[in-house]
Amino acid sequence: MPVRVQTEDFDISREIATLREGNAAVGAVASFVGIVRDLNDAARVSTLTLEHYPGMTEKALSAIADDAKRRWDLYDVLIVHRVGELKPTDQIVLVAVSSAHRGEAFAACHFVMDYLKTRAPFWKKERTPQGDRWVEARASDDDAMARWQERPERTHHTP
Amino acid sequence: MPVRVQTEDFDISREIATLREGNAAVGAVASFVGIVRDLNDAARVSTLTLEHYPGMTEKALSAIADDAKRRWDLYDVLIVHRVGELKPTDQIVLVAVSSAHRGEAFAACHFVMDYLKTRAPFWKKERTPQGDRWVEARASDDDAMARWQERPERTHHTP
Amino acid sequence: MVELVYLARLRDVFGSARETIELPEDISSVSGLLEWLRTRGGAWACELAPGRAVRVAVNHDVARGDTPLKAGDEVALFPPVTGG
Amino acid sequence: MVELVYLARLRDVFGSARETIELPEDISSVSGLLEWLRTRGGAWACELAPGRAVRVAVNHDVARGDTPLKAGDEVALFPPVTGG
Repeated sequence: MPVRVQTEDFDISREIATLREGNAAVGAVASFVGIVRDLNDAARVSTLTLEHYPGMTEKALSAIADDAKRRWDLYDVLIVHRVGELKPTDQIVLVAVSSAHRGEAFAACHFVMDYLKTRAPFWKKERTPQGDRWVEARASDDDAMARWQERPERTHHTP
Repeated sequence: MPVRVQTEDFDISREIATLREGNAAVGAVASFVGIVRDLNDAARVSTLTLEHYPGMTEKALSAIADDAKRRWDLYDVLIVHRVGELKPTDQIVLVAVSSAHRGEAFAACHFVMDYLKTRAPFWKKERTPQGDRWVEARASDDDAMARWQERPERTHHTP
Repeated sequence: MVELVYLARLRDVFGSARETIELPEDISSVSGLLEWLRTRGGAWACELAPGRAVRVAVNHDVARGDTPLKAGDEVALFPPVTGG
Repeated sequence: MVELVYLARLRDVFGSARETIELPEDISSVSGLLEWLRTRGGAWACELAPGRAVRVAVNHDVARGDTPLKAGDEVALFPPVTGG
């Protein structure tokens, strides 16, 4: 199950163990965890509600994972994204990438996060003392994704 | 304890939980796990023995973590490195970096691994069917580290 | 018949999560559909005004203005994504 | 007195993990020490020959040829590192 959307929390160790299972050629696992912050754009956040578009979201995540596999020499890519009501310090998203060497794993993991931020249909609504508000998309996320198009970042072989 | 050298295995989830503990401003944790592969330079590896230089190794790891904190806006850096006898699929090293946003966390985690590979006093000895051999340093690791000196990689703000 | 899906903030302002419409005969693309929806006025005219950041997907694939529409399609309208 | 520490492959080929030596009066730097160790011949001459990749640390800090030495120092000799 390389791509999952779920309300439940996830355990990083267990997810990475499953990702590596049965493959003794894996030498590197790069991973990323996104977490709900108690403060966003200067406002106290008490609850963050994540919505997705069932069907399209899973399809978009799979496409991003496949794209990463085409660009780098990887064994596997895992994406787990939570939806529903979350609180500050809750985990939102896990991306983990396994490969023989670290250069590929780091680049691919970063790439997947940058693409996910601008391409995967998820929306965040924050509850703050000033009321509920939908989080606005950030130009910096578009910039972060754009750099993968300028230079496809074929990393040199760093074991 | 941001830097540890130990014979025991580590649990990624637990280490990251400790790293984040009490800080609800953490929005991003990038991490890397290095793993013993069953094949290295075309030789089957049955055992990998890791040696270090007590005192200097901890000091070198702390210096690398401090360097990362100076270069990027981070909350914390954790480095756990195992020594002693390891087997294929065993975890060797964990680097985890917490920050408000993902760009900093990814860059710093990659930086710490590249520096660790060329600066931290650890040595690997492999047991293969052809006998024991000390692993040779790789030029690609020097290249990987050198790129951080060319461009200090001040990442743009990517939340 | 075309299934329209409104997501996130657009669902809130339109006060509707989905509706099934009979596609007028002269509408054959995404931009035609948006134009037609704008004639409803109010939140529709405002949110779907040219230049507003509205994303459209047809049958779960990202669509553009010239993406063709046909009976049975599922067309989703949503704001720029903010996951991760 | 100076404490010499040999690590990894160098410990194996020298057949020794550490030794305490009386630093000759005319030796005041790392390069002087290496030169002096080379005069032992055998593995010492071979492993410490100019151009070989030997790393030196003085009191747990990376050292260069001109790093000064004084009584009480711990000087470690080791191959390029291969951790991670």
